[in-house]
Amino acid sequence: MELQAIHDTLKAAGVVGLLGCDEPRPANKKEKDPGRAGMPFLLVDPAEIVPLLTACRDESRLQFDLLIDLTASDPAADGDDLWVLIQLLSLKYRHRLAIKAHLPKSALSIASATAVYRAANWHERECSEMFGITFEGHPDPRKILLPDDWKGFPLRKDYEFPTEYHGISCE
Amino acid sequence: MIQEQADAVLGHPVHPDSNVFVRILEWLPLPEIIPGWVVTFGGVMLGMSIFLAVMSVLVMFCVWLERKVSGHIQCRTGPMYAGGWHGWAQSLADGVKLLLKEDMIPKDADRTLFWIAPAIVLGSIFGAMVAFPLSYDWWFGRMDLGVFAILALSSTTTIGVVMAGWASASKWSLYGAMREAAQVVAYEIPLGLSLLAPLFVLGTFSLTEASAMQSGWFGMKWAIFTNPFLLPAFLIYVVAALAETKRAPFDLPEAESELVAGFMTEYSGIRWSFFFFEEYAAMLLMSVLGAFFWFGGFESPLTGALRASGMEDTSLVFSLVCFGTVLFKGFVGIFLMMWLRWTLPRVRIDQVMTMGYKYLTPLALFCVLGAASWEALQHLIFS
Amino acid sequence: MSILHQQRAFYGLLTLAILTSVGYGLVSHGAEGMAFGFFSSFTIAGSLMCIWERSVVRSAFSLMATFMGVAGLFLLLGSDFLAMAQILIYVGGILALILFGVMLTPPDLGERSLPRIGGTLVLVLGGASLVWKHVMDATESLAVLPVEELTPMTSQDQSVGLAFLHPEQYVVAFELAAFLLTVALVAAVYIARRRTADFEPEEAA
Amino acid sequence: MSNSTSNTPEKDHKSSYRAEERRTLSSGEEEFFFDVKTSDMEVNMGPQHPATHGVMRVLIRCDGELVTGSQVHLGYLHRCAEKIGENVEWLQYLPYTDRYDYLAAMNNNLGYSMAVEALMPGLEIPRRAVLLRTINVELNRIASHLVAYGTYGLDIGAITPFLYAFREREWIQALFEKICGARLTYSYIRIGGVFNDAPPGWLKEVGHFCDVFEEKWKEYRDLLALNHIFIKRTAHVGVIPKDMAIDFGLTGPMLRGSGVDFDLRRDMPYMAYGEAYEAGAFKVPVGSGEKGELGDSWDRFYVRVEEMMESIKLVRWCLGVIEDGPIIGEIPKVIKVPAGEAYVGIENPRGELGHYVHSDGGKVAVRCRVRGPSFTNIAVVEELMPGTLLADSVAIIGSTDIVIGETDR
Repeated sequence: MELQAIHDTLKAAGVVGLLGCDEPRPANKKEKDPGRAGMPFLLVDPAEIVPLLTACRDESRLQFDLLIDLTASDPAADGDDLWVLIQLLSLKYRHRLAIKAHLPKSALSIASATAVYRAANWHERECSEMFGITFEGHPDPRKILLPDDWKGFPLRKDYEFPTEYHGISCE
Repeated sequence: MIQEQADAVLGHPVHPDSNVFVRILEWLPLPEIIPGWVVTFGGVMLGMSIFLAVMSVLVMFCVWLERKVSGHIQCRTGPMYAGGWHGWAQSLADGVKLLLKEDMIPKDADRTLFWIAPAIVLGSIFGAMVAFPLSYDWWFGRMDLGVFAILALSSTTTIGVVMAGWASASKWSLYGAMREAAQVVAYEIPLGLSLLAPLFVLGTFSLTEASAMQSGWFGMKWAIFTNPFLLPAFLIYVVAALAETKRAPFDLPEAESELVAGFMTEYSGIRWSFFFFEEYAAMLLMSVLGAFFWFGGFESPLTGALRASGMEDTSLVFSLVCFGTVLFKGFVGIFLMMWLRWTLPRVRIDQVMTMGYKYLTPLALFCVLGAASWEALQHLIFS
Repeated sequence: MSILHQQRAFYGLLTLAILTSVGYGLVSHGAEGMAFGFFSSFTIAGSLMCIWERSVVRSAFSLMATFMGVAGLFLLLGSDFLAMAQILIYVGGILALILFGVMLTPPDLGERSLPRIGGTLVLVLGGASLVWKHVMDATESLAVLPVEELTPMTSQDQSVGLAFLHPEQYVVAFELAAFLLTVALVAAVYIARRRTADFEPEEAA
Repeated sequence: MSNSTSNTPEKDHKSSYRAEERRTLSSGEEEFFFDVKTSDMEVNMGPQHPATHGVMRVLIRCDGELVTGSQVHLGYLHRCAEKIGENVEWLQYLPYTDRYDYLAAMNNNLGYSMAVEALMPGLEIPRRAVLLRTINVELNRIASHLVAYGTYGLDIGAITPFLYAFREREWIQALFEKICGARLTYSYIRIGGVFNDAPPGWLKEVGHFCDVFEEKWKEYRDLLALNHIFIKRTAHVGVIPKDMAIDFGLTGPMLRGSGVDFDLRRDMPYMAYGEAYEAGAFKVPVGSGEKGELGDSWDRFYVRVEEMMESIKLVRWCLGVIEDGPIIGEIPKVIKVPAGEAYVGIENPRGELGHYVHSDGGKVAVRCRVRGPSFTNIAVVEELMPGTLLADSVAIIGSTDIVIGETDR
């Protein structure tokens, strides 16, 4: 199923929090738009992420059984934008869904998806330590790849590389 | 009774009243002034060193053989360079390397026990090997109760292994030690019971007598051919012996993928090699024991032919042939054990326990009963 | 006096006692005396260590010295069968089981505060004098009947077996013991068996 | 130890462990049992341990041999691949992709190249390049599964199959060396195609390899996968039911071992796979619970063993249709990727390898996310371990076939 159709199906099922589709578009020289290549994303409201994922999983015409990936992206150091990205996959209908939710850097908090997909557990732990996002209701909010005492969030664009770690210089 | 019977079969007493030490001392031109106890003490020491040397060479050969066998099974060549011909000196070179390596003791280890454990392991297994006769004429320690002594002394290695595992202050070592204790205690029963079957047939604990009882049919009157219950008993013996010697598929105490190296995780250098010495010595022990009680011991068509040509049992050539025969049979057993090791995966601890207690022990009892009944039946029919 | 020093003093005294008895045996009765001194003092030293050691596991290990020493004494008396039975049953079986049970208990060092310096000295000195007295007694008895003149017990397996099966010797006791052990074994299995009916299988939950 | 000698039938030993746990936990009813309760022991398996296949640490809580709990600790091999992706040029990042799943570097190259190509709408990949990519990726899948086969044998205690498997892997590496000069980290598949054409006679040798391997494969299957002890050790161990596998987001052989018939190569085809599947070149092996129950370690293992054979058939098919032609599309020396974002997932030997790339039209990526299959697959281990024996926990970790370079990236 294409993204627009998925969007419509969700809308028909009465799911709230849908903010539209982010489709690729060709470059338009008149409006000085460089265009956007790649794949379409579904834009959603981060506050409604859990009911939305539940609907994606349970809706009989969608059946996204697998949460493939959950991560975030920080496009610019000076901006206030941070995007949470979720990839879903349906085993039955063999389609994918890419979800984007915008979070402002000033309030990095989103509900945990672990209750819907247990696969989200480790992905959220990684996302949390790398971007500083708090996942509300996560059962095990420890760091996963980084040491427990690591300072800062390495995958953020405004991350400053440490000059020393436990007295060991890394310059 | 059996002794007389065996003597009658061979035409001479099976226990000539002299051992290798005494022979050597008689042969040496010693002045009369030396007091008797010095001679005895010196004889024992000399004999012990000869014994240790012979057994160490045999064990080193086993190590080399293991590497060659595993190499060829795995489409490799194994050691090829040390010493020239097919890497014959590889074990020697390894030994030198291990001697020169640093001997580390973990900080939290119980130093005394850590130090004693390999000695107990090695001492008990070599103690058990003393019970082996080299031929009808040569032996190191006179044992009427050969099998009994071997079983008793080789069971002491467990204590050494448990000691090593506990003293290392490592949890993996402790696991290895516990597994060893559980496994050996479980398999001593089927091992002893499966040995009982040929003991009933041959009627003796002594290895020399057992061999003498099988000298007939031109050296082919092996126990295994005389009683149908001895074949299953032998199969049980093979399994139990593998478990006793901690060889794959029963190498749980040192299961390298689970417990790193089990009870010898923290050992290094020559002390570590002592455990390997024990393993190969135990393999030799078990194989030769099997050869004595199922496959004729010293007897083979070759000894049959020599005897037919009128050669004395006490002559040097005959003794050498006996020694060679029993070693050959032992090494066939060792090769079998190696073959199994490089083919089979490892079993799990509960499967080991289940097999030992639930299947092998009753089966071994059945074999003992069957073998004894068969003998009694034969006795009733033919006499 | 720290624990380490106590330990050193104890083992030093023990080694001295062993060496003394071995040396005395050697001087008075030659090789046999030496062997006797060695085995007997080893037996006593093992039992002393068993009392002295603060760690339960080390105590258990020291029992091995005792058992082996006793086995050696049997060997010295020309009784191979008893010696081997001693090793097989006590060292290979009972000691292994004791270790198995003891090893998983936590090391409680404070609990075993029995051996203090005074008690220790008494024990060690008493032990040493005991060793001494044993050596004296035994060597005297050996002197009465030297080992060479003992009738060698050939084929003990048969004599032991016959004794067990002979109607006028131990056959009743032997059979009774065997019966008792079988009953005990069956009862143990009955008590320890797992009652699968007591809890439902997982699928039902 | 009393736990080990259970008199329940061996085939449901796992459920009997579970039942026992519940029995000790529910203190309400007084049960009649004589199990001696010993103190629990916490054991560190790893970071340096033969069973963890790299520098991973598993903290195991044990009651004797019985595992009562476990916790996986990662990060010992974390090399910041995603951060590096934001700092090097598009093509410069390609060698870093070799390093995450170092046993299947070709597949990683392909995943990254395809993700970047998804951002370049006009780019067309020549057919010869597509087929060369497919051949190499499938050969690398065989090589990777051979390692999985060998090391799993090693975990279970069989050492010899490991050396046999590595002998065949060596041959594949020699083939790769001939085509790209590297034996482990290839960087062979580039954005837009492949960088080097097959040398003369190479395709023929690949065909020869297929012939030989087909014979050997039968031997290997009989030697390890159908060995009685091996089946006893792995069947009924670490059972992942279908819904659990889906819930944990497992992919690849882990998912198929649980009986879910899903393979990206067939169901969301890329490269030459759609065409090959229609031509009947390969099937998708799925676990069936043949020796134990559905989703146990043996099933997962056997799916990998069967996949090797399917890969051979795929390579054969590609060899049949490959013809001469260009090997790389029209791409400039310094690649400029149009603005946009894309997520592309491909079927790696261990599951779905996903790349999310975000470009703002510049020389470097804004975000380069790698979704490694091992990272997700290992998460299920914590769940499987309680109630098994220590030796089983090794079998379970081995059956997930993880590569630590990929979990930590």
